[in-house]
Amino acid sequence: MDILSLFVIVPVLIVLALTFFAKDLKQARLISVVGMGIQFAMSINLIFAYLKERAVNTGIMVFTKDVVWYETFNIHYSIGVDAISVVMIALTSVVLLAGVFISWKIDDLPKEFFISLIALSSGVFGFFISTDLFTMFVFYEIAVIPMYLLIGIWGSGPKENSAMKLTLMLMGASAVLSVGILGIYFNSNADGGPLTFNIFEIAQVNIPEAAQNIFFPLTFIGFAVIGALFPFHTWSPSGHASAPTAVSMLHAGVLMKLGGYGVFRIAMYLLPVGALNWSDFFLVLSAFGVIYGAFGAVMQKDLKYVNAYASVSHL
Amino acid sequence: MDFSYTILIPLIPLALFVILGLFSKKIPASIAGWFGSFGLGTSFVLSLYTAYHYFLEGKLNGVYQTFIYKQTWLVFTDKLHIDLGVMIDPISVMMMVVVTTVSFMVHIYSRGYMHGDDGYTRFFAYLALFSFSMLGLVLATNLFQMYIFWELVGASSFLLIGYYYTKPSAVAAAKKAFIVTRFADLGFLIGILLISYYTGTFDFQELTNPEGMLITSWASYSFMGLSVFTWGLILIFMGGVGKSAMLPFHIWLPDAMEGPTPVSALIHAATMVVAGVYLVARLFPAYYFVEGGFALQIVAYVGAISSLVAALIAVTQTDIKRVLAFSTMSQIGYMMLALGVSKYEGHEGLGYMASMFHLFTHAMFKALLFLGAGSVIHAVHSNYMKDMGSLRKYMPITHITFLIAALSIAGFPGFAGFFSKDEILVAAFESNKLIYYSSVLVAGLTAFYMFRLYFGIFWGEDTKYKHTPHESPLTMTIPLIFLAFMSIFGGYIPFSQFVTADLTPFTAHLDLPLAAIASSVGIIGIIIAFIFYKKPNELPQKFANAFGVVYKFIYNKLYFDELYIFVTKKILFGIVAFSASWFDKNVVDSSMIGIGNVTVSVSNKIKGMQSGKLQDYAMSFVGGIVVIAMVVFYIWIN
Amino acid sequence: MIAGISIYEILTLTSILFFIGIYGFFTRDNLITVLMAVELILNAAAVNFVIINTYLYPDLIQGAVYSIFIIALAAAETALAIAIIINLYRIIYSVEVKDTETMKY
Amino acid sequence: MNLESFLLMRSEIGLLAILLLLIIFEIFSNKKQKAAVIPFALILLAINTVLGFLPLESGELFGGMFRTNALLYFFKTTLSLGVLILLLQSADWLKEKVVDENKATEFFILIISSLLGTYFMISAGDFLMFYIGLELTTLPVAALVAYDTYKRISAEGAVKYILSSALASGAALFGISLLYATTGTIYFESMAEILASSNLAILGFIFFFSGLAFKISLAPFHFWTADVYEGAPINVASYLSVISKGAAVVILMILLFTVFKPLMPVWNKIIYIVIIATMFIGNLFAIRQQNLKRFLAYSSIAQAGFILLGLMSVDQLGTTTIVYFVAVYIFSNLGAFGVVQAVSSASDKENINDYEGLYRTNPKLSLLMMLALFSLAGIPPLAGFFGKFFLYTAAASQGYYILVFIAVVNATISLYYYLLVVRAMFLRQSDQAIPYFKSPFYMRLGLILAAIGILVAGVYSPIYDYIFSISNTFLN
Repeated sequence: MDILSLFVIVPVLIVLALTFFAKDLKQARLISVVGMGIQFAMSINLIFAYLKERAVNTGIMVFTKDVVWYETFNIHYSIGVDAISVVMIALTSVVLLAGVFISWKIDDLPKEFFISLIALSSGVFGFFISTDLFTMFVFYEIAVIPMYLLIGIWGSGPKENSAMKLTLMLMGASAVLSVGILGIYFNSNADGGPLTFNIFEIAQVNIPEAAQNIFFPLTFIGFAVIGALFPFHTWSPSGHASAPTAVSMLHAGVLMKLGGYGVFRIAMYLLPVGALNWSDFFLVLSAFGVIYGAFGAVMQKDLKYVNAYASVSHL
Repeated sequence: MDFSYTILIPLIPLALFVILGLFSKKIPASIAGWFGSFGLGTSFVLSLYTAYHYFLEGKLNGVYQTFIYKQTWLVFTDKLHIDLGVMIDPISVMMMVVVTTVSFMVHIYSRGYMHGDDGYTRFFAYLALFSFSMLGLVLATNLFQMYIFWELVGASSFLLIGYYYTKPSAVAAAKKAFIVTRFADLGFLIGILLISYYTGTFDFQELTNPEGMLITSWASYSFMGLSVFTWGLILIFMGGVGKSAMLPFHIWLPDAMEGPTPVSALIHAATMVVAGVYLVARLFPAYYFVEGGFALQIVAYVGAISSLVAALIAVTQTDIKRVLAFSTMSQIGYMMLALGVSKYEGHEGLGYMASMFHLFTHAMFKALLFLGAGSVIHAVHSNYMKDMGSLRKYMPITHITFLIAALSIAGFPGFAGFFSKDEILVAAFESNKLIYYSSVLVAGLTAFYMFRLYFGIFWGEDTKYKHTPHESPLTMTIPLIFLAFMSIFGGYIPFSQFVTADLTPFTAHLDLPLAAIASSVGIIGIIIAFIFYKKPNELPQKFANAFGVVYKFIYNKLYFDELYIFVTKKILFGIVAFSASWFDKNVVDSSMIGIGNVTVSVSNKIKGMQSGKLQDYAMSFVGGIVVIAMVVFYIWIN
Repeated sequence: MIAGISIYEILTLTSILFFIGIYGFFTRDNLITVLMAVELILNAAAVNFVIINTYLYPDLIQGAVYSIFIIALAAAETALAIAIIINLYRIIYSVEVKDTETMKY
Repeated sequence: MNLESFLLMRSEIGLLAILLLLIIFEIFSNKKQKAAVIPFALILLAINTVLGFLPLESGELFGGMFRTNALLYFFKTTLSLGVLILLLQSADWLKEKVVDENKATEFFILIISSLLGTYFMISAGDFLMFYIGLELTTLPVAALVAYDTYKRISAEGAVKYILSSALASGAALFGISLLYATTGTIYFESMAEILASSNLAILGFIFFFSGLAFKISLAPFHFWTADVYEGAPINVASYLSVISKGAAVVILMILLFTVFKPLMPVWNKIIYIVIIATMFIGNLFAIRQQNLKRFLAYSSIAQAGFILLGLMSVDQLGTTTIVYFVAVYIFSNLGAFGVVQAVSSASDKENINDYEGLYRTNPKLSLLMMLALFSLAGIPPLAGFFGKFFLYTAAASQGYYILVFIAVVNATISLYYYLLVVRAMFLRQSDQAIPYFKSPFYMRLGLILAAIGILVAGVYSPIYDYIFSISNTFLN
C-alpha cells in the first residue's frame, strides 16, 4: 500500500471500526483519537518522506501512482503530492486531531459525530492527493455531505437552515464545477491526444481559447463558493455560526482552502488563457469582496486571489 | 560553524504538544508537568548554548554573521518562493533566549499554580504549542513563514486566554483578542502581499539588505504620495500594532487578563506582545532606508503615544493584572519608540540596541511581576487591590521579588530596567525632544503606579482575610527567585556588544545627566506613591476628586472600549456594516435564498396542475402531443 | 379495397374516430363511457392498420395481423378496466369521474 | 430454426416456467400450504436470476420478431434481480396482510407476468412484439395497483392508471399505424432502412413517443404517476418506478438509436425540451410532498429526465450510460422504497414528518434510506453519483453543455428535497418517533441487496466497463 492512498484508506477503516465496534462515547473517541493520531503520524512521516523524495525526484508530483479506474472515460485513480498538498495534508491532520479533542465531550450521538467527521476527512485528504480531475471531484463532493449532518445534528442556533444553505450552496457549486470539468475533459484532446482527466496531461494541452473563456468561470465559481468568495459567501457566516467547534475549525482551516487549492490547481493551472481573460472581472469581484468582507474581517482568503490574479496577469 | 541544531529548539515544544495533546487523558497531571518543564528546560539549555556559541564565535571581521538553514517549500516563480527554516542572527538568538527562559519559568511555575486544575495536561499542551509557535516566529527566515507562525501564535494564545472556557468573560476575552489581532493581521497580510508582489521575495535577508537593489529601487510605484513599499511597511506595522497592543489596537490586552496568570506572564509580558517590536526590528533596515524612514516615524509616534496613554491609565486601575497589562503596553510603547527614533550605523543605532535591550530586561521583570501577582492572587483569590494589603507578612519571598521587579521597572539605579530605560531615553533625547519629554513623564508615572501597586498589596491596611494567605509552594517561588536575579543583573549584560542594527558591536556608555534625570523622576514617583499608599489615607481619593472628570476619563481607559464599541456598534455595525449586511442579507443572501424561495413558491403555484382529475391528465397528455407537433412542424421544420 | 373510396377518405374517417375518442375521454362524466372512448381510439388505430395494409401494402399481411392483436389486447384491457371500475364501485358506489379526485397536488 | 435456438429465449422461458409452477401450486395446494408460496416463488425467481449470469449468444427468433443480445440479456438479468429484491421486500407484507385472503400467489403471478412483458418489450424486433410486451407489462400492474381491494385510493389509482395507459397505448398505436403507412413494415430493422424524414413519419413518431413517454412518465405525460404511486401498494409503486420505467427507457433508447435514427434531428430537439420540462416539473412538485410515495413518484419523474440525458449522445457512450444508470437507479430506488415499505408495514406511516427522529430509533433503516436518497441525488461515493456524472458526460460529449448545466441545477434542487427527508430522520427528534422494530428476514435480505448495489455499483468500475463492452452489440 502506498503512502498516499493510506490517507484515504485509514479514515475509511476508522469509519468502519467506529461503525462496528464503537459502543459508546469512550470507545468512539478512543478509536477516533487513535485513528487520527495515526493519520497525524502519517502526515509527519509524509513530510519527511517528501523532503527525502524531493531531493532525488524532480517531477512536479512525487509518490505518484496511477490505477485505471473507468477505462472508457480514461478515468484514473491517480495520486501524487507536491509541497502544497503535503502542507495541506499536514494541516488537515493537525486540525482533525484538534477537532477530535475539542469534541471530546460530545454527548449527543458521539459515534455518529466522529464517523461524519472522519468521513469528511477522507474526502479532504483524497482531494489533496488526487491528480485526476474526476477523482478530485469525487473526493470534493464526499467532503461536503458529512458537513450537513455535522452542522445539522450537532450545531447550534438555526442549525437546520444553516446546514441546508451550506450544503445546497456547496453542492450547487460542485454542480457548476462538474460542467466545467466536463468542458475541460472534452477539450483535452485539442492537441490530438486522447481525452483525459489527468491534470498534468491536460496542462500540456492548448485548450482552445473560446472553450477556456466558457469553462474558466464555471470552474472558478465552483471552487470560489467553497472558498467563500463574494458574492457566494453567504453560506459561510451562518454555517460558521451554527457549526460545532470542531467543524468550524475544520471549515476555516481546511475546507475553505480546498477552494483556493482548487482554483490554483484546476482553474488557473488548466485554463490559463481563460484566467487571463477573466482576470479583470474576478479581480474586481475579489477586490470588492475584500472591502466588503473587511467589515467582517474574515475575508483574508480573497486577498490570496488578488495576489494570485495579479501574478497570473503578469505571467 | 553549524547552528542547524537550533531547529530542535522549536521542535521540542512541538513534540511535547503532540504527546501531551494526544494522550492528555492518559498522562497523569504530575507527569505532564514534569514532562513539559523538562522539555522546555532542554530548549532553554539549548538556546543558552546557542547564544553562547553564537555571540562568542558568530563574528566575522567584527560583524555578526547571519546563518540560515532552510528548505524551499512553496514555489510560485523562480524568485518568489516560500521557505521554511531557521535564521540565526543576534536578535533571533536573543529572542530565543528570552522566549525559552520565560517559557521554562512559566512551566515550572504552572506546576504549582495550576495544581489540581481540571485539564492540567491540556494546559501544558497549550503552553507547549504556544512556545513552539513563538519560537517558530522568532526563527522565521522570511515574511511568510513569520506570518504563518504569527497566526499560530494568535491561535494558541486564543486557546490559552480562553483556557477557562466555562467562564463567559474568558471566552469573550479570547474572542476579542483573536478578532482584534486578526483585524490587524489583515494589514500585515496585505502588506506582505504588496511587498512580495513588488519585490518578488519574502526573504528577510534580501528585504533588509541595505546595499541591495530592493530597497532603493521600489520608489517608482507610488500611491497617495508614498511609495508602495512604504505602504507595505506601514501595513505590516499594523500587524505589529495589533499583536503588541499599541494604540489603537490595544483594547484586547486588558481583557486578555482573564487567562490564567502564568499565561499572562508568558504571553502578555514577555513573548507574544513583543512580537510586534520584533517584527519591526527584523525589518529595521527596510523601515529605516525606505523613503527616509517615513514608516519608522509612524512607529516612533505610535510607540510614544501608546506608552504615555497606557501609563496614565495604569495609574487608575484597581485590578492588579490590569495594571500590569497597561504597564506592559506602556513598556512596549517604549520599545517601539526606541526603534522609531533609532538610526542605523554604529552608535547612531543606539535606539535599536536599547529597544532590544529593554525587550530583554522587560521580559524578565514583567514576567516576574506577573508571576508574583499570580502568587498573590493564588493566595487571596482575588484580582482587586481592595482585597489585599499587608501581604508582606504572609508572603516574604513574593514580597521581596515583587519589590525587586518594581524597582527594576521603575528604573531605580542599579537594577536592570534602569540601564535599558536609560539607553532608550538617550536615544530619544538625541533624535526627538518631544518624544523624550513624554518618555520621561512615562518613567515617572511608571514608578508611581508600580509602587502604588506594591504598597497597596504588601503594605496598607491589614485586610481581614477569610483564609490566612500563605507563601506559595516552592515550585512557584523558584521561578520568582530566578527572575528576580535576572531583573537585577540582566542590566549588566553589555548588550551593545551583541545586538545592534548594523550587526557591528559598539560600546554604549551611561549618559549620566540623562540617567540622573530619569532616575530622579522615577524616585519622585516612588515617593509620591509612598505618601499616598504606604498607609491608608484620604489623599488618593482627594486627588481623584480634584481631577474629577479627568480621573474618570482615565479610569475608564480614556473610553477606548466605549469608543470602539461606539465605532464598531454604531458606525461600523450600525451604518456601514448595517448597510453592508443589509445588502448582504437582502441582495446577496436573499438572492441565494431567493432562488430557493422562488423554487418553493413556483412549486406551490403550479400544484394546481396536478388536479387529481383524470381528464385533466388526459388533456395535458394530448396537449403535450399537440404542442410538440406544433413546435416541430411550425418552428423547426419551416 | 373498396371501390370508389380512396385511402384518404378512410384515413380521414379513422382520424376523426381517433379524435372523437379523445374528445369523449375529455368530456364524459362516467368512467364506463370514458372507457368506451378509449375503445374508439384503439379501434381507430386498428382500422388504420387494416386499411393501410389493404391499400398500400397488399402483398404482406402485417397490418391485418396487427389489428387482430390490437383487438385482443383491447379486449383484455377493457375487461381489466371494467373489473377495476367495478371494484371502485363496490367501495364508493359511484363510477363518476369526478369521484376519483381524492388524490391531487 | 431448431429447438435449440429457443434457448435464446431462456430467460423468458424460465419466467414462463415459474408462472406455470405457481399456477400449479395454486391449484394443488390446500389452504395451509398456501403460505409456502412465498419462499417457493422467491427461490424460483432467484434461480432464474442466477441463471441469468450465464452467458448467452445473441440472435433472432420468429423471423426477427424476437431478438436478443448481450446487452439486452444483461439488462433482463438486472431487471430480474430488481424484481427479486422487490419481492423479497414485499414477502413479509404478503405474509402478514395477504396470505389469509388467498391472494399471495396472484401477486407473484402478476408481477412475474409483468416482468415477462418487460422482457418481451425490450427484446422486441418489431412493433407487434413491442406492443404485446408493452401491454403485458402494463395490464398486470394495473391489476396490482388495485390490489388493496378495500382501499379507495388504491381503486382510484388503478382507474387512473388503466384508463390513462389505455389512452397512451392508443396514441402509440395510432403513431405506429402512421409509421407503418410511411414504411410498409413493422419490423425494426427494415423500418430503420426505409424510414425517411417525412411529415407523416414525424407525426407518427410524436404519437408513438408520447405513448412511451407515458410509461417513463416524462412531462407532460407524467400526471398519472403521483396519483397512481400514492394509491398503489408500496411495492407496486416501487415496481412501476423501477422495473417498468427502466424497461421503457431502454426500449425507447433502442428505438431512438436504431429505428428512428433518420429522425434524429427532430427527436433530438424534442428530447431536449422534454428533459428540461421533466426535470423541472418533477423537482418542483417533489419539493412540497409530504407523502413519501408521492414524493418518490416525483423524484422518479425527475430521475427520468436525467436518464434521457444519455439519449443526447447517439452512440455507445449514450447506450452504456443509460443502461448503467438504470441499473444503478433500480438499486437506489428499491432501497428507498424498501425502507418506506418496511416502515409502513411496521407502523402504517408514510409521511415525511412521521420519520422524524427515525435515526434514533431505527438507525440502520435510516442509514439505508439516506444512502438510497443520496445515491438518487448523486452524491459520491454512491452509485448514483457515477451514473449521473456519466450521463452528464454523455450529453456533454455532444456539446450540450447548457443542457448539462440545467441538469446540474436540477440535481441541486433535488438534493434539497432529499435532504428534507434526511433532515427529518437525522436532525429532528420527536416524541412520536416510530419505535424500534426489527424487520423480518426477507425484508432485511432485500434491503441488504439494495444497499450492496448502491455501494458497489459505482466504485467498482468493472460493472460499467462490462456494460460498455457489450453495448455496441445492438448498435453495430
